Amino acid sequence: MSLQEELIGPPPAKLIVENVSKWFRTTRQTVHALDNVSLNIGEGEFVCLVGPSGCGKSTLLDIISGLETPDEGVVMADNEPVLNPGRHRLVMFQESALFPWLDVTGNVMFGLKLKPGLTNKERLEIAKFFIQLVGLEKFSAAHVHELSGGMKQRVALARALAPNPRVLLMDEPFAALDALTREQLYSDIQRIWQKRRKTIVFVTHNVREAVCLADCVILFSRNPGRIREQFDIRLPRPRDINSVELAEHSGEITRALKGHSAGEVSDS
Amino acid sequence: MSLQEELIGPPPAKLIVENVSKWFRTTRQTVHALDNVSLNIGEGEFVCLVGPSGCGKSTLLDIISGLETPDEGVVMADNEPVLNPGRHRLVMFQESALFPWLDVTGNVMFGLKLKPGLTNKERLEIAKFFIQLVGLEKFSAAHVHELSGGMKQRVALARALAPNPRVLLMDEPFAALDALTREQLYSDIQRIWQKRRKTIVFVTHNVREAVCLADCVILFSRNPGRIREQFDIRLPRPRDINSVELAEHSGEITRALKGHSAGEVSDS
Amino acid sequence: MKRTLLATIFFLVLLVIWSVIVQAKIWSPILLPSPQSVGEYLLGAARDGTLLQATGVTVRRLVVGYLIGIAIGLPLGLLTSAWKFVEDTIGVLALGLQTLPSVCWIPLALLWFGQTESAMLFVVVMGTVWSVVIATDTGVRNIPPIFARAARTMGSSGLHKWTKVILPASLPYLVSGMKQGWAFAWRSLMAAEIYVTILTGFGLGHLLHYGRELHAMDQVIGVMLVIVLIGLLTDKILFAPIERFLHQRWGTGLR
Amino acid sequence: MKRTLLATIFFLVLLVIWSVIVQAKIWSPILLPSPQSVGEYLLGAARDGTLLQATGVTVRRLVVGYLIGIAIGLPLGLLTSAWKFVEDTIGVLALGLQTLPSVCWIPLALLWFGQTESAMLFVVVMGTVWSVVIATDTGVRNIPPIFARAARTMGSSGLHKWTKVILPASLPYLVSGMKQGWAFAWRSLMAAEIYVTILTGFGLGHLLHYGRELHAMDQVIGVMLVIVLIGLLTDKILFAPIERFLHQRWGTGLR
Amino acid sequence: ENAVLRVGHFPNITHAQALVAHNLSRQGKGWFEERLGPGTKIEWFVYNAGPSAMEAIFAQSIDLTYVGPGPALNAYTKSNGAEIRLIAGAANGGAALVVQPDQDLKTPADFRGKKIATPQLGNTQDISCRAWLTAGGLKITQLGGDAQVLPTQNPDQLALFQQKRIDAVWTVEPWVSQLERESGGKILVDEKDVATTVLVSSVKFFAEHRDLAKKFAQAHAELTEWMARNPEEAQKLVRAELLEETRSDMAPDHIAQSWKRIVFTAEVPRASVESFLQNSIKAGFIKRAPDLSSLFEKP
Ligand SMILES: Nc1ncnc2c1ncn2[C@@H]1O[C@H](COP(=O)(O)OP(=O)(O)OP(=O)(O)O)[C@@H](O)[C@H]1O
Ligand SMILES: Nc1ncnc2c1ncn2[C@@H]1O[C@H](COP(=O)(O)OP(=O)(O)OP(=O)(O)O)[C@@H](O)[C@H]1O
Ligand SMILES: [Mg+2]
Ligand SMILES: [Mg+2]
Repeated sequence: MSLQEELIGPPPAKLIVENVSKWFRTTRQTVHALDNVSLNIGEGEFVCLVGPSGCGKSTLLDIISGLETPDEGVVMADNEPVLNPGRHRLVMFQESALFPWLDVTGNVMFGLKLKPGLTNKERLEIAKFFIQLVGLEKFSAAHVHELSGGMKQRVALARALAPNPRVLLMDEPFAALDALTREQLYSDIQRIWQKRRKTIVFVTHNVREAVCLADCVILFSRNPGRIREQFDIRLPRPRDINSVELAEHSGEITRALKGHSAGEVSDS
Repeated sequence: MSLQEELIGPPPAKLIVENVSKWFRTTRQTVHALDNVSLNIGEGEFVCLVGPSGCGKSTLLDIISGLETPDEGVVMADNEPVLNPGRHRLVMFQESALFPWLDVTGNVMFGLKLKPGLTNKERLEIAKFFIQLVGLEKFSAAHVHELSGGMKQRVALARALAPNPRVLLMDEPFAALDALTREQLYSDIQRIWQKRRKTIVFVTHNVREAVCLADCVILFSRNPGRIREQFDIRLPRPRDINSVELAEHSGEITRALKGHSAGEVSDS
Repeated sequence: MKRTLLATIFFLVLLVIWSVIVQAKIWSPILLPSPQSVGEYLLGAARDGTLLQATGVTVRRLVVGYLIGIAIGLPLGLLTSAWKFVEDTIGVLALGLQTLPSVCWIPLALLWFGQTESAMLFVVVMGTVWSVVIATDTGVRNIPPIFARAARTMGSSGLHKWTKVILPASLPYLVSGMKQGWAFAWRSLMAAEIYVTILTGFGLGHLLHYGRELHAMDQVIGVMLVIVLIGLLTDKILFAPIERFLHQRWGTGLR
Repeated sequence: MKRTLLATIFFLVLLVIWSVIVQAKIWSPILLPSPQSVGEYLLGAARDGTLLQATGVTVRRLVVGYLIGIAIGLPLGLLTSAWKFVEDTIGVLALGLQTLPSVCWIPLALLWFGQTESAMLFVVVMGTVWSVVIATDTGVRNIPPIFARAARTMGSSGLHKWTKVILPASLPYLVSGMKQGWAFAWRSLMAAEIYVTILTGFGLGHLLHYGRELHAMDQVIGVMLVIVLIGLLTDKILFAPIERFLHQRWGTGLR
Repeated sequence: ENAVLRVGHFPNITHAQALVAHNLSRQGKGWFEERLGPGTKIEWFVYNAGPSAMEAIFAQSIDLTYVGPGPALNAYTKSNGAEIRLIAGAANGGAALVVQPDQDLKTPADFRGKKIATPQLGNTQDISCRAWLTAGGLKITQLGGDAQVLPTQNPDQLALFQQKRIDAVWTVEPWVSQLERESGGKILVDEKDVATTVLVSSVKFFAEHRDLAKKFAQAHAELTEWMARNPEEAQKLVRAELLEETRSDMAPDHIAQSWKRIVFTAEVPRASVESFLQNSIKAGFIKRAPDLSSLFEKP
């Protein structure tokens, strides 16, 4: 398999989240993190989750990945219930979660090594490609603690993209990046995703980013975490984040966001 | 001292960064993190640092705080060279850096307990005030690992604000927060800062945020980290992040950012 | 429930294997007594007070010696991790002395303290303190530096930094070091009780030693069981709750 | 340079204090020999080969016993941290048995292996393995869970997860546990050499024991110095580089 | 005069005098206390091996102790006669060579290639064993030779003997009896007149309280005689004291059986110690013959 073929990869998966609820119980309090959340994500669809801090977005990703089990409801991937995490549903965490015992290349190679059907040479080639994509080829042998915050996030991004999973769950992957690097990555990544489509669930606080990337933006509210509203974005791709249409859509969503949660920030 | 008086606090400090250079040397490579950076920050001035990922912003904050020593140049606070970190120059780090052995209140109290001239009751009162400010009063007894990413950042923010230092060095303090919480905090914090002025150096990737808060936005470039351009923002306060004037300024800075670094992301 | 049951079955199976080996008479009953005879010994010794008294004496010495060991070792370990000079002197000493068997300290103990409880404590402390020093030192060195950095910018330094930041941050390491220190203390005390005979108390080490001398293997195995039991109880009462607390606080310990 | 100098001065001062105490004749010279006589013993024993040979024998046993202890203890520790059933059985055994003094294992060793090298190894292994089990278990439990979570979503599970994630993530703990295990191995071996006399090799433990039996305190202290020296060398050669490597990788160990 | 004497001994049947006296002290009928004059107090210390007892003498923790002649001679040699004096004998005999019942071992020559356990390298039985084998024409070195002399702790000998991992044991009571009782060992050599226990004093005590040392030695001799006349009562006291000191019971018939092989005597065992010294030198454990002239002191 050449790098070219590898870029096409396996087909994306269909995800169904059915009536999922989740409570976190500690001795002090019980947090109702998710309340009856249902989602239907088609094959190759790109879904963005947007919502106030602490509304359960990360928790939902954990549940979809299989890392956490919901207290109620189920998650189905390709009509199979999700019971365990696996390499077909890869998570890019909110914290960079890089392995300090590996260098940058080692971190990016980690998931690749678990992917069958590749020679080690191909793996190295793919790793190099993605390290270059995130602009870190000069730091390919650096230790994790020597990287700046944004660099760590880019390594985590490369690590998540490299194994080309069928489902990608990304938790604020661009939060620590400057606008420029971000825009560069939007276009690079859109290009790649057009070639090898996958199902993506993406958490962000940047509504423009959501509109630029997603087929569907889902708005969460908090206490308990619930789906408030859903926006289908039917703009042609590739999209330019600075375009007027995009700004219109994002304005609409921002208004919805503010309308819903107006009282929440001050009262919580 | 009542909470009211405490809100006024000690006078802000003047910061001078003179020809600071910094190299990180490892066995593999040498990174020229900062090259001959000079800054002159007046008492009570609010300065924003903006620049591409890995350009040395966090390193500069470390040097100003006294945590790192520059390889060349000096940093002067109130005409005294900075040799060690101290409670008058408080840093809010890019990672949340909360103490896992303390709960939320304990973390916010940490810096307060090191501040002389307060009774424990006053300290607790101040801590409560800031925990409420960041909207976490329901989680005041929660452990750090039970918080969501944005909640951790808000606790770190409260911890940094509570002791009311003369200089506050903040590294992307709002990166993990949703737009709404963020806007709420902009106005709350601007209100507080108007009462008890302090010198602030603030790193952000959000140019609008920079324009909304700063007296002066400093644009960095990378490889090595250098100051490229400086923008004075003379808009009246309090500023509304959605205002047209603000958008104009931020457009100008964004253009400068893109112009300067156009080739950088792809070539690096 | 199921866990307890499985574990109980496991230990019952061990007991049965033991019985079967004894029944099979591969080894003379003097060398390998039956579970029953060990049980009888334990019952008898418990009834006439020997066991309780010996356990009391030993545990008292152990606790005192261990606490002294920690009271000395912990600060020393902090010092070695903080100052290069202490690291190069006390730290080097600790590294060398921790491998010394307890028996080496006995002549010195006799010389300095005569035949007193202090001599015994000295041996236990010497057997414990160096390993505590090293565990503390290692623990402190493995703290993520961000904690100390954050604390320093908030004005924490000197004693405050050490007690409020470095020490709690290294707690997960320290507890693991303390557990090993506890084992060292036990083993040193057993050696001390065998070699330093004093009249102020007859401990489990003596029981073990004389049981062996007189080929009372039921006594030897009985005392071993008591030692094992005390080890387990200490863990359940002392260390496990601390670890559970830390895991809860840190959010670790889950799989 | 300055560090070495200061440390050298410190140890010279210790030597001088020792000399002064001996000169003052507070204690019988049989119990506290002078540095000179210890030096003479060491020189003599080094020249006639006794010391070298005994050191060789002991170090060989130590290394073999220690490696076996780790080879058994490390996987067991991983198992106890992974499976509740193993935790409730082997884990509980390890907690109890780690406090048992080495002397308890000697009857069993002799019963099973007779007076052979294997008996000696058995004692060393039993003295080491339980503490390694516990150190590994504690280390694994203290890993930040995010590492395992990240690995699992990338498809790592089973053996791969354990060898490529859990093990390296707990390395800072494991190394600290291994250091303590090394001390346990030494102390157990000394006990074994004192209690199990065999003719296949005369080790440092025997030298120590017979030195004490024959009131040759110069020999006892000489051998103690050799043990301390070996402890230091092991640290410098084996553990310190590993720790330095880990600190570099993790970005820890700075103050 | 309120003198306090600090006396050491082992919880071992070969230290029977001390066990008896210690038990009487416990009952408030102290043998030595009565004979050393009113107000005298005896503090008893228990050791489990010679070196510890001798260290206690060196550290001036005790004044007098019952101990084997081997450690006493070692201590004397090491200190060039400056620390201890041998003031009385206590027990002879009790040591024996026990062989496997099913092996035809009769003369030293039969031991070629065999394994013989002794309690400690260079102790009384170890030296006797080496001397006996050498006298019988075998070549014995410290770590090998024609037969293997294996120093093995007393408690471990029984197990190894039962498993037939060793062919013979040269040891002392109560282990000799135990080997006989538990695994049918046969006695081949019985050392009736070799000293097993002696009474030694620290030089400091001897010089400063010669009168007390003298009275103590006398009382010790009287006690020895009393034990010869009342063996049953003595054995009872020994058993009670052993139980007190070790919290482990020793069967009365085991004590009686051991008792038969031991000769309790206050006679200074000069000849035995001297021959032990000669054998030690021959076996290479003592490099230079010390001057024994001041070891034996009659207070
Ligand atoms: N391990 C846990 N224990 C207890 N409570 C938890 C735990 N993890 C999350 N929570 C709680 O669940 C709620 C949702 O958390 P989650 O991390 O999903 O939020 P989020 O939407 O990702 O927020 P953010 O945008 O700040 O990252 C929060 O109130 C948080 O305190
Ligand atoms: N401890 C270190 N060892 C080696 N190199 C380092 C270290 N800390 C920072 N660097 C390097 O210095 C450069 C600047 O890092 P810094 O963290 O200051 O960047 P930054 O401007 O804060 O970036 P970001 O926006 O991504 O946080 C980077 O190239 C980084 O790799
Ligand atoms: Mg989150
Ligand atoms: Mg940074």
